[in-house]
Amino acid sequence: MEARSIWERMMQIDRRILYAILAVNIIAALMARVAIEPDIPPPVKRFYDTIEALQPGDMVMVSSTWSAGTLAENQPQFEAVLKHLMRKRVRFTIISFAPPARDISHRLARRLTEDFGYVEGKDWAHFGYAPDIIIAVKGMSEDIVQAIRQDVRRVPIAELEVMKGVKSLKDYKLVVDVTPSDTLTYWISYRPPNLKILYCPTSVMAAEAYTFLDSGQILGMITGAKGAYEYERLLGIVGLGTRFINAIQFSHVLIIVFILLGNFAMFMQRRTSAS
Amino acid sequence: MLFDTTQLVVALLWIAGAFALAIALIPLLGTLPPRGRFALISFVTFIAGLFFAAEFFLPVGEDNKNILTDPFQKMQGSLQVITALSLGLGTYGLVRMHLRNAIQRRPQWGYSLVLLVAFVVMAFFSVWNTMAEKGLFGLKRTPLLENAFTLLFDYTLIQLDATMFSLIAFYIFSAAYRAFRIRSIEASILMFTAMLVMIGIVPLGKLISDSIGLPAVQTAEMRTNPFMLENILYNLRLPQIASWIQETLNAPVQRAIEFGVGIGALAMAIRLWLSLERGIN
Amino acid sequence: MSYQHAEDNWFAAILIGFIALAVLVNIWRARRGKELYIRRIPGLDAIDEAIGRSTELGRPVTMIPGLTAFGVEAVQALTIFKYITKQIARFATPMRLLTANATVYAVAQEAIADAYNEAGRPDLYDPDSVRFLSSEQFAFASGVAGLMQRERVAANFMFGIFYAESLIFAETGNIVGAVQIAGTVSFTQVPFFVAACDYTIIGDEFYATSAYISREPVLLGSMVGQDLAKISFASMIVGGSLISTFLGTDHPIVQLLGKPQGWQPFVEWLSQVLGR
Amino acid sequence: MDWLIEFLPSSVERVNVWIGALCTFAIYSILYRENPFYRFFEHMYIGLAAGYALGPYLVDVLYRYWWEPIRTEGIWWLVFVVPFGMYLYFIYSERYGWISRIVIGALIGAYSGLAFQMFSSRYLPQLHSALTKPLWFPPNATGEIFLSNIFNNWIFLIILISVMVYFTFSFEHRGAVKRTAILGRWFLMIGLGAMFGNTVMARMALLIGRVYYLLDSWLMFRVGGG
Repeated sequence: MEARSIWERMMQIDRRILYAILAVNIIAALMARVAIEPDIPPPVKRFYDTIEALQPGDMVMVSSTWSAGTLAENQPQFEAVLKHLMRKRVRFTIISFAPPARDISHRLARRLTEDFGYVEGKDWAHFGYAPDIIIAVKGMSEDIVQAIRQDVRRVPIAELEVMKGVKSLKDYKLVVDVTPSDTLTYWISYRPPNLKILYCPTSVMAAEAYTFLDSGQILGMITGAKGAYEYERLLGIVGLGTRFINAIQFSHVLIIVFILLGNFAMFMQRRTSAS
Repeated sequence: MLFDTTQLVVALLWIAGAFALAIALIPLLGTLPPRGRFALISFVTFIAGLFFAAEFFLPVGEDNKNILTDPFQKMQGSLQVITALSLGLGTYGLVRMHLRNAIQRRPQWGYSLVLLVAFVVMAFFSVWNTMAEKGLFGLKRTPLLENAFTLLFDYTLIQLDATMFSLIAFYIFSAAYRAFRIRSIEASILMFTAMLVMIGIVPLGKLISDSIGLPAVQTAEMRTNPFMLENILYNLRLPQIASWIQETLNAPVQRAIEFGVGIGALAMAIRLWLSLERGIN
Repeated sequence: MSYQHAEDNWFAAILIGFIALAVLVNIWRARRGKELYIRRIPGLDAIDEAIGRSTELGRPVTMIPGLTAFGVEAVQALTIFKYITKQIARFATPMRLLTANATVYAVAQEAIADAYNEAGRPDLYDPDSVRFLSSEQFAFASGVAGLMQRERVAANFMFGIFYAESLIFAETGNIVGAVQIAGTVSFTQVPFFVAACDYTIIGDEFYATSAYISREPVLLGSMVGQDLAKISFASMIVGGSLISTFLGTDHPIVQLLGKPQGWQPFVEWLSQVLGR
Repeated sequence: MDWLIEFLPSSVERVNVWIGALCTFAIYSILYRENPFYRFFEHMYIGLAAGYALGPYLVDVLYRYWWEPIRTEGIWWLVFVVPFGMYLYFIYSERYGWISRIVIGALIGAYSGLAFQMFSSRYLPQLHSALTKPLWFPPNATGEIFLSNIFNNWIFLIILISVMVYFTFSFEHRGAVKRTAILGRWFLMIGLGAMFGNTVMARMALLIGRVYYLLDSWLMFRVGGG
């Protein structure tokens, strides 16, 4: 009788206790100061190598559509990618397909570029918010001045120094898609044929993207904040990914333990009630 | 300047005329019998689809364009305008419902009032902000706008948004303990794979594999001779297993799903385009 | 690696034309009264079993179309709910259908009333059994969870389009010990349904279930047409792999099958072969 | 003591951060139970989100794709888009409700028409990739191909075909086909398991981001790692 009540009580545990356990686990792991070296998965390595192969002055488009909701996943990716691009002295332009994403990415890029001596308009530019991704990608594939007209500060695109010798997306080497939503489909569908795509999705969308990695429709992928951590290790920097990784991995351990615990408790409860 | 003003007046006249036409057509449309209505809707649906389909299928010239490629941008723009209007429709429905709640003092009408106040204040600053960006009507960014927008957007809306999204983590955790059951073969395969992936993709997986002494790197010799003991041990490392699951086992599954979804979406597009779908039109 | 126009590889146009034809011809056949075959999927047995168990217990059954807006999926989810209602009407088991969309709510009321009529038990229809709880995701979820707990439901059917709120339904169902069957085309939620439900109807199976029950010609014809497309995809994959293996991965036939700019090499190769 | 002075909401920026923290706690209070505090912030959230959308979606879109082309490029036919688009708003009318379906029909039609390029660009390269996986060392091998690649190609083909077989419905599954389909469902579970693992990671990361905000911006603790 005694044993039975233990399993039963375990099953009926108040959900608020579970929530508290998770919160405490995350706070503790965030405060912990241990660092475990990652194993670099092939998609991250290919991502790194693709950017590493760029020449100074090459053009890269960063498509940044994330905002607050997925900040924890996309901001570490965005920062790591921008730092890598600037380290390679590559020119880049940013475009957003959601209004809040424009504000966040512009502010963040301004802050990051200062440290690398990048000047807005000369070394990089922000194209602002384009309400429709099909129009934007198809239009930019023909003529960027026509399709975008002004950058986010209302400077005409034609007057930007960074756009010298660049007419359309065909003159770009790469597009990096940092996104929490289905923007990849449109880049895949409407880009100029030879523009390569690198992908920074939230982890939710990562498993589905392996088919595109296999087919070569995307060349490399950074999976969420965890991928950003691996990327930061490749770059030898400390960023948000590094700060988050312990909390991520210990929450995984916690979940696995509790799945097993829940199943075990149910199993025991069934067995004792049967006997 | 004078020229610009005349042009503005002409544009406004055109728009007024278009509105007049749209309103004048309503009583006329009202006389249509149900059969005619369906025919009209199907016709419009078909023509709208035909344009985009033809742009894709028609042969192109040297410059990789056909006669529809240039109007495509404007058509897609119009589509976007209509989509924006339909989003406005959702907002209209929401405001209508809560306005009614508040006016009729239905239960919990106080919350409806909160919603309406938040809506009006935010809409005011958001529209002002967007117009100031474009320099429309001579509107400018003032400190009031900057401060109010920062407070409402950065420190309220964005925080609420991020928090709402993060709630799911708690629900997943509680479901993990109380709902995710290894009750069948398929659930076992799923949960087992999930656990391997969850541990294999984080640095802990590498740590565990290293600490039980599995080889950390794959040499060229191991690559050419897959049946070497070292190579087998190397492939048993958690990160390698997780990678292999995702790249070799998961990729074809996702591709099969993609093909199914893609073919299904194409079939659905054809049904909708030709107004064959039941219960929708 | 992308298609700007069909001319990039006319094979795209041919393939789309074939799929369109397969779908349209089969819809036409079905409408002409031809009995098209759709196999009975195992998910239906699972549904029947769950109905059986709930009637034994005599407790209510819940049906949840999730946040599905009114559209193709909502119509098909309602078809399945109607089927379930007809079955449980024979044993007078009470049911609750909970929606988060006003249009779906209105259509569902009609559908459920119909179901009771068709089962010959119009007296059992209670308008209050179809409810609109809230259009807000988590408010709806907590409303559903509350009801499931209060009424200790015996079976829970979730069909439609789902987002993160599905976790809350599935968890509550487990706590009250309900048999749970889910069916959805939202692949991101499928893993959680498989882990938390007794059976999950996945992706296209959802459409097939509804086509099997309703015998709706458009749906049936389309399913059969899509099958033809899938079979042609599979045979191209097997055939293409063999050609790749024996004749090389850049053989003109392989290039024709899907590679942008693959049309030209194929035409040249073909005229060479035919010319010889 | 210094920390406390910095922590308190004494400047505009600190007040903002405190409001952010308040919003976070208000939403999390639902985890304890449904309460008026949560409901207040929930309704505020919906109101703010709807209000915010008006600026970018209506002004940006209408200005950029409607007003600007009419004014600067003189594309007059565009003037008809908004008046006829407004037919959508008949949806609440008993008598003229059907008129809104004309506009909805145009939207549905357009998206159907766009599906063809999407289908070609998204799925055909995947089809091509699926059939360029040689099942033995091919005659034109460029670059190194190892036995493990061939092995993985076989696995890829088997899984792809069996999952596709599982999703066929127009013929009876029996015998070998049935066994293939069952195998297909099991393989499907592996893919779903990978999705499961990654989704859990994403959800946890979002929560971690929130906790990080509370610790870093609000409480001003320096968070570790590395």
